[in-house]
Amino acid sequence: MTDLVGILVTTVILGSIYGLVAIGMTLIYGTLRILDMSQGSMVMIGGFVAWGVLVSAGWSPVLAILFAFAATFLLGTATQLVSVQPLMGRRNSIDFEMITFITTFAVAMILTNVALEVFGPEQRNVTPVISGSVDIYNGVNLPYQSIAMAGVAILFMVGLWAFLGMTRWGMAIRAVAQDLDAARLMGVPVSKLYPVTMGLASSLAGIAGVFLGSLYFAYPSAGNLPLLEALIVVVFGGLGSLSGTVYAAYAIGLIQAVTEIFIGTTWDLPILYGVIIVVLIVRPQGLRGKPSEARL
Amino acid sequence: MNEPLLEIRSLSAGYGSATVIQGLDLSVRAHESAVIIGPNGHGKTTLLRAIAGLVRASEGEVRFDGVPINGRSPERIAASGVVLVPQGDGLFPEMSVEDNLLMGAFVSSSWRRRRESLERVYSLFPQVKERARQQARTLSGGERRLAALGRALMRTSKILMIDEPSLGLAPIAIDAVYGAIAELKERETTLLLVEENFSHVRGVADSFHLLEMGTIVRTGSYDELVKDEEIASAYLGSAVES
Amino acid sequence: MTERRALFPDMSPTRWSVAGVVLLALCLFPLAESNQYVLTVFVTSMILAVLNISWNFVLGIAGVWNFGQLAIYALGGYGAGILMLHTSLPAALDVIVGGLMAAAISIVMAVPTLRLFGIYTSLLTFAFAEVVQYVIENTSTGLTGGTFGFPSVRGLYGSLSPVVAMHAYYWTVLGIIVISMVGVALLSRSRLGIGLRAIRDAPGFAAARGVSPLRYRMLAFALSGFLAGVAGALYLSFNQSIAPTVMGLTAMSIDVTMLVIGGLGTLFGPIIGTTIVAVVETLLVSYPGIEFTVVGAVLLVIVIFVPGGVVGLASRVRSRLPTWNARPRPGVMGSGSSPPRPAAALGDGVPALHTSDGQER
Amino acid sequence: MAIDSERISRRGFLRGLGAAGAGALVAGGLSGGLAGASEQSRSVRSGRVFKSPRGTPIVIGGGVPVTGSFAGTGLEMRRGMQLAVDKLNSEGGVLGRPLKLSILNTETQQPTVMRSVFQKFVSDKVAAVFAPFTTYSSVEYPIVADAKVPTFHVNTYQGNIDWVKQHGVKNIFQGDPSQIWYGPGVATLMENLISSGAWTPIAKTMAIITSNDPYSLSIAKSFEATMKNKGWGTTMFQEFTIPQSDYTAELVSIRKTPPGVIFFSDYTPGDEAAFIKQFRQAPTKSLVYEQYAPSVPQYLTLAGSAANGVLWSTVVGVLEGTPVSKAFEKEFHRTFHATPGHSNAGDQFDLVQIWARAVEQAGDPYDFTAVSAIVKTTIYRGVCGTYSWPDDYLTCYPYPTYTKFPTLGMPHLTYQIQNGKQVLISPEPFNVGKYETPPWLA
Repeated sequence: MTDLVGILVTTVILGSIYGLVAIGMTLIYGTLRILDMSQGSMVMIGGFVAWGVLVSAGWSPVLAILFAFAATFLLGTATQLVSVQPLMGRRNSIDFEMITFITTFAVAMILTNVALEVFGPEQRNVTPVISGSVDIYNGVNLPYQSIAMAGVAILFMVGLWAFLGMTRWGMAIRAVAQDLDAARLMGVPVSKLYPVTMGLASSLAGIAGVFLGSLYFAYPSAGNLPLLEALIVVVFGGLGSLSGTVYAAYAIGLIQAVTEIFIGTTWDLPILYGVIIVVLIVRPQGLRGKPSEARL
Repeated sequence: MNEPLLEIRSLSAGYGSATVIQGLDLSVRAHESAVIIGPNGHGKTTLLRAIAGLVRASEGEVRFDGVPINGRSPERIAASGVVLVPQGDGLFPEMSVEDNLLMGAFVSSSWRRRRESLERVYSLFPQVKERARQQARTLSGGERRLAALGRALMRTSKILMIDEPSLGLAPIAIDAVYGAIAELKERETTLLLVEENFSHVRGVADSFHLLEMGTIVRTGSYDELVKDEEIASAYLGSAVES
Repeated sequence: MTERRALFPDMSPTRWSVAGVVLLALCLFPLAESNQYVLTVFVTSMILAVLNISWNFVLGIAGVWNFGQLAIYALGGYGAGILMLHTSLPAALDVIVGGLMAAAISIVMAVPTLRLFGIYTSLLTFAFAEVVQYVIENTSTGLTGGTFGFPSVRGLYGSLSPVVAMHAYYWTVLGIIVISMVGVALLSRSRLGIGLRAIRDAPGFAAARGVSPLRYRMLAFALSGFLAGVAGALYLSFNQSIAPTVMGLTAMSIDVTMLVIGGLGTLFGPIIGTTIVAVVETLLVSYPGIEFTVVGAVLLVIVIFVPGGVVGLASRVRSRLPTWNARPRPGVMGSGSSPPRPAAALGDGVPALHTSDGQER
Repeated sequence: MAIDSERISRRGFLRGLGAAGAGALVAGGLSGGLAGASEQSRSVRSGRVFKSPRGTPIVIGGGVPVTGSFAGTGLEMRRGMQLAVDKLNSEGGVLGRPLKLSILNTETQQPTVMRSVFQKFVSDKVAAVFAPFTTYSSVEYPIVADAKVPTFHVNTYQGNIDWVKQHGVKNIFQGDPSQIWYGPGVATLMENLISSGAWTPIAKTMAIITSNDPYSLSIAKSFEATMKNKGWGTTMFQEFTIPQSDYTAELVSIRKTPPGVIFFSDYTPGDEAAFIKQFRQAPTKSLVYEQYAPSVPQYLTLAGSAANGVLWSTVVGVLEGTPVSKAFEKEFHRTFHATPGHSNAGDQFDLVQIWARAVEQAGDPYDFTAVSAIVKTTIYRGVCGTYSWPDDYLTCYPYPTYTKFPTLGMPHLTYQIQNGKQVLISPEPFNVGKYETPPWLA
């Protein structure tokens, strides 16, 4: 029973973190057909912003989230303009995905190492947005921070869902993802929409970074692990499928929780990669993805 | 008033190094209903896509409403009142029919009036209204075509271009589609249609342009064109006999 | 001579003589240079060049976005190392067997990639590499040394004095580079090379012509895996050890940068790219931490502005006049502008990155 | 900006520029505060007058991880070396010549990187190599062994010193005891606690949680082996990859079968702080020992009151309250606006000075054989206690596990966190406090 509660709690927490980081990646892949390797760096930047706002300036967590949102939104937009926009002319090339994979990766390299120059390598402690914890069941302990994080993650996922489903620009993003030419015929200005989409997705990662920062600390390579985990989630969920990403996030959380409790934490990443290999072989399009097509 | 709404002069366009349209001239007056016919693969679709900005012209000029528009992005051309219903409808497959229609009103001037436009389209195409909540990919071919037409009507257009309205549809669906087109013509919408033969368009067209090998080879009314034996035998479909 | 021309279509007699002089200079270099650090940098970079030649073959020529090559490289090193430590076979044989083991694992990796394309291939192979790294790090049998790194081995030239061994490694690796370049040139002119490019550029057409993707791709992975494994075994030999850190994101980012800067899918790209990045890294060695920022920036600029890498740039400048008109103007958005198809010949500098799917109506 | 005049903090760098502009090259030096205004090429400290160093600089090489997962520790090392260099320069340099520190990045100590770094130091003809972390396979050692350049590391690994002994090398020094001493050290501590009646374990069992890097793993394994020999059992041996902040899984297992002692080995303060915080939510009656990370100042900030009662130890650490260590900590804080950690800043600070003394005695920094021979016979009391190299392994040995003489061994320091403070509880006579029963055991 303790095991079961432990698994459940771990699943919800891990799943929510993964969801928040991965959903931005899915949004970008669905819309622009690029696997944005700079998303991990956005998590890292979110962490440093949180450190600056909460620790250095001593301001409130709400401001930390707002600043992280703004900073990573701008940075994501800039990343698109620098590393993707100049390549859009090659969009029909089958290697477009690969080229942008490499350019966004280059951006990640630059961001990580600039952060190293600016902030230095040491881990910085980010004050938890909320402190304290609650004992749920027989020693299964849950910090309020984790509850808040899961709550905010779910809030943002629902918010994104509403935005994409109900607003003019949200619908435009989906339209572009499903049929670029048709969307342009509707008058959707893709040259503006793309940077904004990438900014939006990056800001989700940035907000995740605020919360992760207080768990994992802020340091230059803090984005590597979230990036790898997000990659696993988006592949598992099917590239470009938002609902798939959310299911996959919790499924991966569950697999990880079970692995940690019954096999050992060293093995959770290799086992996840193993799962991914199997998924890619058996069902290449992932949990909910459509073969060869990216649709939000 | 004497200047045509759409005027194309010695237009060349294609994909990469392959030129599909070469030195093409065409003009369409306001409230005119013009039809381009011609065999498959000779550049009809490319022409519409070039006008809409989806294909970049390598030479020549496209003037719309007196302004050169070639070189502009498709979204700017779309915002200036050029509406294209592309081949294969171009519906957003994972969106509901209603969301598809709403996307038709994306341009900000139309977005404000989206509710009225929606009502108008629904009254025009009751079948589309029945399917409003369904995902576009679940529709039948005829319903899809009507939805695409409906989506085109969500926006104030100065010219409505439709690429092969009858392509791949069952006869009964073709009738429905052309019924709708006839109604648009009634309302003095400027139309530019592309069809492979005369069979369905005879009743709705003011002028015909025959496109072969990437250029317009003949222009005239239906009667003028069918006088030519060669044209008649090549482009008169079975519908004429019946 | 005619035979050679067919192999290296770009090479004029002048170019051949330049290449000959460069090669000769490279051969004689260690005799003139006594600084062991400089020689270490050379040998280390040349081993990376061997790896990059092997990777370029599968990535640029076969067009399979394989991101697992570093794992194959590491496995070659570990395989050879285990043999050196636990058997008394001659070291040269260990290197070859290490290569063969890597080839075998590479073939295993090739099979699932057949059903996938594009980004999925890279994710699968990347996941594979991660699993390999974790297994090496966490294996409890003591065979790999875990995160401590592999126990020290004597290597190929363990019995020689350090200075002599350095020369021996230098010439060995240089020889392997020359052999593998000629091999790649031969292969890409062969049925295999043509078939691979056909599968890459026009899979449907290739299948219709009876080119079996399975056989061709497995062969490509086997050959490239063998070379990568040999490179790994050379790494192990030269450094007398190997550690799991030869794999992973950081190592991969440097190698990808080398390939892209040089020019993916070109014959000389891996060599030129490896040289450029190695020189940049060596120059920046006294400014630790900055090297990755610079490498990242160079990578970004090259991918965006010099799509064919340095080799592509060179050949484009040379052939600018005749082909200029055929090229659509770059940089404009619009699905209409389809990029040019790659020329079939290897070494002519037209990069694989330009491949078009040609799906226009 | 050349790396040898490197200041980690931006403020330090700017101040360095300002001081250079004023014509007094004293920034960051121990005398900086007092002599900042001096226009003469002299520095004044504690009433003593030092000549400013002249002539061509003596260059020493510092190979530290600037990037990668050890970069934080690498920063401590760099700062320790830099502080020593600044101190020596402000005191007149070495043999009257200025000392220069040249830093190279060892990343994650990959064989090829380490070999390149060592080759570069050798071909740059540095006077000494300070490479705190090296490979575990010793593949780069032959390079400095052949060149005979005095080399100092704190890799804390028996395999490395075995290599030195086997090859009869005279110039590669390990500035602390090997990891094998951790197990006996901690085991001895536990025995003392039990025999003195201060602690009665609820069971003769241990639960071990360790990160899977060599550093943590080797310590965890040596602890487990020593304890097994003494008849203890293992309820759990869990490895993980850093960073890990959620220990639900491990704690579920611990709470199922509460062990006598929990041994946690990792080097990131965050991980260990997170663990103790989560453990303290519903503690078992187990003694908690955490490895290394509590030595990093951040740990206390992160863990807060949850850390009270935690034991930890280090085979090399800055002693508490000695005059040299106080001065070191003060100067470190003044220069870098940070508190030094308990190990790597201090040991590098000491090792550079040990080498410099040997050079002064040898009279020539490039008489490597002489310098190394002098280092070998040196007994030096620095901020981390006594450094001595009694045998051919060229390693320091711990007190009290190896030598009974506190002045001959490097104290294996055990701390307990009491009321939010680090209290050195062992060994005598270095200790400043005594073991107290952790709150959750009371």
